[in-house]
Amino acid sequence: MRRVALIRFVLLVAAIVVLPFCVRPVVASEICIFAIAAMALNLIFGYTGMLSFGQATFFGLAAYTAGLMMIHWHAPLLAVLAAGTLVGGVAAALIGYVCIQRVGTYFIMLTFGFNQMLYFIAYKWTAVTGGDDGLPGIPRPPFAVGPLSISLDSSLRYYGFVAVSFLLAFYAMKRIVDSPLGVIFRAIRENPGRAAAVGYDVKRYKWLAFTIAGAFTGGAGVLYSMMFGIVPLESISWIISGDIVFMVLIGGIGNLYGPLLGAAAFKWLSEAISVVWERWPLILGVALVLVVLFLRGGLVEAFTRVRDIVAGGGPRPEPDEPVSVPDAAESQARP
Amino acid sequence: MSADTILRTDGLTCDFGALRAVNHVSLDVKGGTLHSVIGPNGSGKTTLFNLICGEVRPSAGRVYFEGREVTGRAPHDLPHLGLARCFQRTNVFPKLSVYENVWAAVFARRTPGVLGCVRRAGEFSDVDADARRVLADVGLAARSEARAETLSHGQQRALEVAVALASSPRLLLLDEPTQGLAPEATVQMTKLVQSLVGRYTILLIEHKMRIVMSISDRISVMAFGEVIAEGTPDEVRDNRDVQRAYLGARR
Amino acid sequence: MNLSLLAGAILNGLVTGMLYALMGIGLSLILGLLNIPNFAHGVLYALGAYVMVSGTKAFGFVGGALAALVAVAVLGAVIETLGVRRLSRVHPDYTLLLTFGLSLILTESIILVWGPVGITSQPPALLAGSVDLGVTLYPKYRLVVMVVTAVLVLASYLFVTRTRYGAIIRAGIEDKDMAAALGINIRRVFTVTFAAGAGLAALGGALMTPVRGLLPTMGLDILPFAFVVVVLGGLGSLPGAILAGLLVGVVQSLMTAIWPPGADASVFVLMTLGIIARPQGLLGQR
Amino acid sequence: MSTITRRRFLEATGVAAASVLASPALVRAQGKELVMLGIWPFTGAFADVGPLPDRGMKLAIEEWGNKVIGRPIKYITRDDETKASSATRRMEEAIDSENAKVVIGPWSSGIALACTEVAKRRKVFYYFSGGTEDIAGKRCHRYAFNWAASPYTAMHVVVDNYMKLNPSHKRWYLFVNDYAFGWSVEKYTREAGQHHGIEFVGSDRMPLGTREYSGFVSKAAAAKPDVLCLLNAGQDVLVSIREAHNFGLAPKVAIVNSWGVGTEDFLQLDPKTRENFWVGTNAYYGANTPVAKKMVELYQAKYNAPPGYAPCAAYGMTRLTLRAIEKAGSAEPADIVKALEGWETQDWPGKLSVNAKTHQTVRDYFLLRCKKPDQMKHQFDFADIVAVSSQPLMPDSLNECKDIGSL
Repeated sequence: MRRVALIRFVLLVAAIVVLPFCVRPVVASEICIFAIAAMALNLIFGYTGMLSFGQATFFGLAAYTAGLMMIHWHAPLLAVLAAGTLVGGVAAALIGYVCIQRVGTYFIMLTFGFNQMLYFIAYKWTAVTGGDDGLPGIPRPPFAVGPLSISLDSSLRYYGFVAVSFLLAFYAMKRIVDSPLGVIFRAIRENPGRAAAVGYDVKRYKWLAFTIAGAFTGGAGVLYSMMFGIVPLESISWIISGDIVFMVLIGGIGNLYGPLLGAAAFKWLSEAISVVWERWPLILGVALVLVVLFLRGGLVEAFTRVRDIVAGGGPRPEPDEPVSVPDAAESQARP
Repeated sequence: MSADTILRTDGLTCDFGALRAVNHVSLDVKGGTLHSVIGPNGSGKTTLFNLICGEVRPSAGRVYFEGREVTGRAPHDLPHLGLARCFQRTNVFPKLSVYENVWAAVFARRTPGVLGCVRRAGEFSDVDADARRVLADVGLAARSEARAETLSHGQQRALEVAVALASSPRLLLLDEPTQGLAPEATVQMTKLVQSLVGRYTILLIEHKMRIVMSISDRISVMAFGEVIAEGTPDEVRDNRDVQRAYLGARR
Repeated sequence: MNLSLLAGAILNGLVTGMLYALMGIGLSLILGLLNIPNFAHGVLYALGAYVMVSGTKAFGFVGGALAALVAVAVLGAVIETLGVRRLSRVHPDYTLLLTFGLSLILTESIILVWGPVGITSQPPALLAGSVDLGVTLYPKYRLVVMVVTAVLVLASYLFVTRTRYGAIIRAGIEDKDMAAALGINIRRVFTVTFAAGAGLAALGGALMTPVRGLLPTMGLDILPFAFVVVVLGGLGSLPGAILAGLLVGVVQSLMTAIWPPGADASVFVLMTLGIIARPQGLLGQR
Repeated sequence: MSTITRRRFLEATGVAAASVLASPALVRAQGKELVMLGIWPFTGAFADVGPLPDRGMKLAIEEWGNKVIGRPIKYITRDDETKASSATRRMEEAIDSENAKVVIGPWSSGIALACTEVAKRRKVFYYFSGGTEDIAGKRCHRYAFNWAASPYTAMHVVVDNYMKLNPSHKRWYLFVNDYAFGWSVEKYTREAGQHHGIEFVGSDRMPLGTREYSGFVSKAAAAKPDVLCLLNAGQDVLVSIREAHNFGLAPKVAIVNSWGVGTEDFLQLDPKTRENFWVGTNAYYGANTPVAKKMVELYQAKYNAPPGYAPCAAYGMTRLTLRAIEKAGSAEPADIVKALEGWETQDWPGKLSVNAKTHQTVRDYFLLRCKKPDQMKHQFDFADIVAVSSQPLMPDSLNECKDIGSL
């Protein structure tokens, strides 16, 4: 089982390495950035069962924070990344505390409502955010640790930094879902009442999941702010929230690899088709409808189906990896 | 309150609007016994459980567990105090594996804090050992890797019990463990419950009179939200009120 | 703010509010009965407006409105039978994705059929111009729209609360399994409800064409507000949706008169406070 | 997995990566093809506009026979989705993958301010036509040019000439779209108004894309203005006009759209609602200059309607760029920039010059007065040109472009 996990991880790294040569580095960077945000949503939606329609709140807040720090203080890269992650987490803790008091559609609409309010603040507070024009003139600081300093000026180099950040985030996320938290989150998703009855303070864990997701989303927002030297207003708009939701759904929920596949498919599709035909959303819509009607596990399921056909049938593995079991079995086998 | 009382309810009352679902129920469950609550459908048994476990707030009355008042405590506090329950409708984590269902319940009793969660789930060998012991106890060891939703109904009921046992409670509340089971599975479940007697204090809701009479130490009979009789199986069997209320209502 | 301005703002708010209520009723029924957050509700509204413009040329104003109602209701029935129904046994998130996909397809189809450039339309000559209401001048057409939507809203409400079919719908919202057990063809009820919700949205779009003009993306402009209305009113509660619709419309309109940039934001503040204070919505029971 | 396989795998990936790297994009970059990128809104809030400048740009390139200084021109477009993020991403992607050296567009001022940052960083030639003064102002740099008249000049042309004809109309009410474009034109409308003793009896700022103008129109009506001045864009203009008529404010009160698109708006308005409607615009098809006449003829033959501001601007920018390339004998961005700076020439719409210090194109601005239905000679006979002027020039002290920087 460990071997399978390792092979998967190597394949992931390989995919990340090849990506900027399959699509343009700029698009590849954006795929990785949104994959981090989608991964975060996957934690609260796929693993914990809370569909947030307001992730742009944390994405945008962190992007603005990072932009302002770099413009006004020329803050170094890693400090900005840390600050944005923190801002995302703190904002998610504050907003999440209110949102998790409600469930279902009310929860969704609360996250959406807060998103709209912060969008409005960003829109009106032009002195700080630049409003509708966006926050321009953001430098891209070099990656500097001690005496080492690497310029990230070219698209490819920046992709390198984004890709490493993504892999670190992926590893962190994997550790979270492999930890007891992962089991608890999934238990809450499956049956919140029962999770409480066995002794979990459901709201506290939901809050925790929401906060963690906010921090990851914040990190993604920081990376986004450095992409084009501008934080556009739509980085905090519900359009981004919606995109993140659809990336997770397309990729397949509750699976670690789903968000990356979803982000890649979503961005790649919209980029590739938009160059060919200006009415590209039509094709995107048709693809979505077909996926939903005929391929519901998302791309992860498509993958396993193809693999099964290639491998000559055999039982299809559960799309939902039982994360802790293999490890548990192993640890028992060890002395 | 006598020294070995583990659970006591004191005039527990619950109103849903104009309807009084539970009316001044006072129970006294002794440690190490199996205490059953019987009564016709709608007599307020499950509501009584929900009141004890904090799922529903009582309109009046109090609940004491091991001498400590627990009235209105949040449901998630009770397992930490030593009180666990099973539900009438199978209520497990369907998409988690059988093992994970039990693992989650065992782990809940430990409070490792956020830092403890940085470790991998598989690294908690004591939790793992407890979980496997409980699974063996209820006879599900062989199915531990299966998803809970793929189990047969009887196995799901057993898992339901296992999840409750996993938190090593001092008081176990079982809400109709044999409900909806085929005769074969009912026998299995009865055996399982019997095997728990003595090891755990059990408060049991059950419909099947034969089972109740054969395994209970004490029985409380409820009708229209009130306890109308209480005693040993023999005493209850001979009670006229019980016969009238119970059999009358069943007809 | 002077009296005339205040009166104008409230009237405007009532017109928009009635539209929101009309959208909200359909959305609420679909959400309550089929458990679908219908993301395509906005584009159905837009489609209604476009069919109206083409239909008016062929059949006149009333004919155009009827054409919009019928065409989009039929489309709604088709969407329900061919799409939504297939997903009845899987997680509702997939229907969200389906309706999002449909809204992309339909929006782009509008662009392909009617072109990306916006269209403006005039009210029928009979209803052009404005009347003096004493406190303020007000366009005749808007007054008529207000009355017509109010009648539609009331009729929908009475249909659901007073008729046998409405009772079936309400039973379905309460408990689908039970309704099905009672021998009701719940599937047909689903289809009819979806079609009716779509039709109401389309009619809203059709009536508003001379007021708001047409743009392929007009559905997205109104969709968030329709959802706000449903949630604020209480899921599945029709009086709630009507009350919330009017409330949202009037608040938005008054805010426009006081501080225009805050008009839309005030609606979301209202909703958020509403959910926090009254989790079950204004008139919801659950 | 053993070390050997892992190393092998990495080697394999490296080879694959290198081969992909060496493929078409680089080969193309060494070729002689000149790639011109038109970045236009095909989806999103300005989806209705996108196809129009696309036509204009195509027309200019076709007129050149798809070739300039002996090099074939490859015209590519990208959809900006009316979003700054998509515009910048796709612009950067086109620079990377297609080696685009000349970028023209987009339509929205807010998005242009994002694109100009990319142009600055990637050192590509950038031409934009729009109402924000910042492209050739606060955010100026050597690679970016603005084709539209400066909002200072434009608003003066509108206000000065309108007041000349209607000296008694001193009460103005403003509708302003709340973004870069709206603020720029509002500032200069007020500035120009001062010289004529105009009293601004009210002003409302609304987000672009506002669909419910009734509240604003009621407010405006209550203020009893002589002029309702629209400083908004796109559908907002049309919705405002329609509401003004519904509420009976127009045509009693004149509507002045100071920065309008002309033809396309007129086509969407009923002739009756065009009564007493005044439009200031960067391009009107009735412009009486050789370049304009020829272009209008070509366009009308192809699309059965005269061009409005959008196609004319795209055509004008592309044409001027191509001529600058010919003048420089090079298509390198730096050379095009140098060729344009300080150039005085005849083009669309007529005599024009490019200010070397700010990269503002100094050219004529139009004020139109719409005709009444019974005055129209044919369906496209929308308006009389009341004034054409490139004066007054913006005083240097007002321009915030203090240092245009280096190449």
